[in-house]
Amino acid sequence: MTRRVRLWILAVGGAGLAALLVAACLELPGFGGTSHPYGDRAVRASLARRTANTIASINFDQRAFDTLGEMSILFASVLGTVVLLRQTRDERRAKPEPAYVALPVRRYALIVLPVALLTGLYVIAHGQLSPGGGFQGGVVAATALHLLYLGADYRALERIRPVGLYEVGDALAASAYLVTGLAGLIGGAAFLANTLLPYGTFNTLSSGGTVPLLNAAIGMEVACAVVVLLARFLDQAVEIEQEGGT
Amino acid sequence: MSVLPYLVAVWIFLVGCYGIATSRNLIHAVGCLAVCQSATYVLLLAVGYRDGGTAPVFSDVKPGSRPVVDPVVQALALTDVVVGATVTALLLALVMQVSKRHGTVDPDELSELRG
Amino acid sequence: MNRRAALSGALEVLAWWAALMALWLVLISAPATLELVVGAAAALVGALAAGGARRAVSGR
Amino acid sequence: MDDPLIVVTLLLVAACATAAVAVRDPERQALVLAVLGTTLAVLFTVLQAPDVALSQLAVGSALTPLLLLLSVRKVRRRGRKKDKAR
Amino acid sequence: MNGWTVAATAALAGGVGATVWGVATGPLRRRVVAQNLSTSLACPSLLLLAQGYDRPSYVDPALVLALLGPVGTLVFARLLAEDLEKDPPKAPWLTYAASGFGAVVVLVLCVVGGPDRAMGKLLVTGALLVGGNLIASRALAGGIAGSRHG
Repeated sequence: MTRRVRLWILAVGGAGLAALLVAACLELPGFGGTSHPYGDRAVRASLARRTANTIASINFDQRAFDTLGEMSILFASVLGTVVLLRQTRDERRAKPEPAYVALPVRRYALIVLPVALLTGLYVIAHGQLSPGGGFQGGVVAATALHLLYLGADYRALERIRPVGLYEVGDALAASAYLVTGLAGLIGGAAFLANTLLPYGTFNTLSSGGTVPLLNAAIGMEVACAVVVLLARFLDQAVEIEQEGGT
Repeated sequence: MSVLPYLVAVWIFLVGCYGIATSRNLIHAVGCLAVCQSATYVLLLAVGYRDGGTAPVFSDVKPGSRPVVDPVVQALALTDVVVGATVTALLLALVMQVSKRHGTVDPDELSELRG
Repeated sequence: MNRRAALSGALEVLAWWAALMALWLVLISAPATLELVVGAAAALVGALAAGGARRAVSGR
Repeated sequence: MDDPLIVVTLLLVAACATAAVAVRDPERQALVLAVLGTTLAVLFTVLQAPDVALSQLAVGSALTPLLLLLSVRKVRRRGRKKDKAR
Repeated sequence: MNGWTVAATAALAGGVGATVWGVATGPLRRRVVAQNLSTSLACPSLLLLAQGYDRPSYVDPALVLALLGPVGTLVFARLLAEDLEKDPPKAPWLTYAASGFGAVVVLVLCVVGGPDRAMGKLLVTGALLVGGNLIASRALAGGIAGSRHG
């Protein structure tokens, strides 16, 4: 099974797949068409529950169970990464040396870190009003924390970021999402049903019933998950070395 | 040319598959997989587009005053972008393990190693 | 000595909190009471992170 | 399809995706993937999906490149040791 | 297709298109500068689109791009420091041109928008964009010395 034979099989298979896909594209309804049955119903349902951002209403209200699935995939992949990248017996942890970083770059990192953290929290908090939500805001907040590694060095980041706390935060947020769902069940309606809280006035922070709560839970979960993920990658790339000392 | 977005999505998908199949470095293959995933986002959002429509986010526009695009496909693409990133991280962790155990990340070299 | 250091640390966090609160007011569209409460909490988190970051970098 | 903006952004994304695959070195590919993330975010904004654009920006601009480069650094340091040992 | 979207199309086709070509070919130092430029050209385009589509809420993605774009370039400056040390990028005029373009776009939009709350967000985005762009190019040009463990 030489490389040349494999390339031939790839070429033939690829050409066949391309032909079928292009034929399918020609049958699709035209780009920019006006028939969007699900979209119109989703917008109507979101406005009925006074959630300004329809996409947040879909994610955390109409299809909250699907988002539960997405969150568990995210949790499982972070769990897998933590297990895979643990420090094995034949490895030792070397202390990271302080790196030279120019003063303006360091000052920029120290200034932008809180601004990015605040923007991340703003994106999470206004998830059900303006564009944004738990997923995006969580990643922005987590990336903000790692400005310390970019602006200074890994030792400074380790001093400010206790990984255990973020692992607990990750688990807590995931269970908060579940508890909010169970609360719907206990409240007499269905699991993750948005019938518990009043829908509030349109276009305000307290509108949309349980959407803001689920949004905040997902935001915290994604932020903690990304911090734990990057902590393991940074450990492997910067600190952990083979016994032979690479 | 109302079929261009679909053709671009198909092109990106095929280019990504070609990249994965002929890659000589597993980290490069994971990057090509990320390209394949972005093809699905382009297709999803192209399906949901409406001419002259705007985003169904009514924080700064009155509901019903302007035609809106389909929000359902946006909700699908949104969560998938973030989950795709963490799955990419899991794949990179696997590549690190392969590199640790077999000392190489070239898929051809890997297939010849036994045990 | 550490009382004065603690005082300057607290002053710095307060300064960061005020700056981040101003930024929050710029970001939001309408200053309702709930928005201000959430903004104050978020600004506090940001200010504590800023203080911690500066100490982590300087305390080599 | 009267909108040249959509055509320009689509071709930009297609070119950037092709470049991301054509570049074989992982470090240089991380650079092209970062630019691909930015062009995708612009395409999503043109297709009226600001939420997805925000999500792609948050993930594609800093997180994915950092993950790719850290794994390249880990794999390359192991490789250097292997060459020395040989 | 009002004036704003035409300007955005031109900025995207000319500017971001050139950066895509720049990041895919050539020496490493030019690719890194091209990546930095792609952020500092895409953010004003997003702002122009926000104005062209008459949707003030589209400024949020532009704000996050102005915030995280330079952070991405810092990631490259930090982790490619060893390779960049050999021939550091020395094309400051390109970066200044891009920051100038960004500043001009933000000022024009502020003038058009009038002194309301949205102008504050525009000014914050502009400040973050220009500041981040200059600091990132400073970091690329040798601001972060490569060290094995750092």
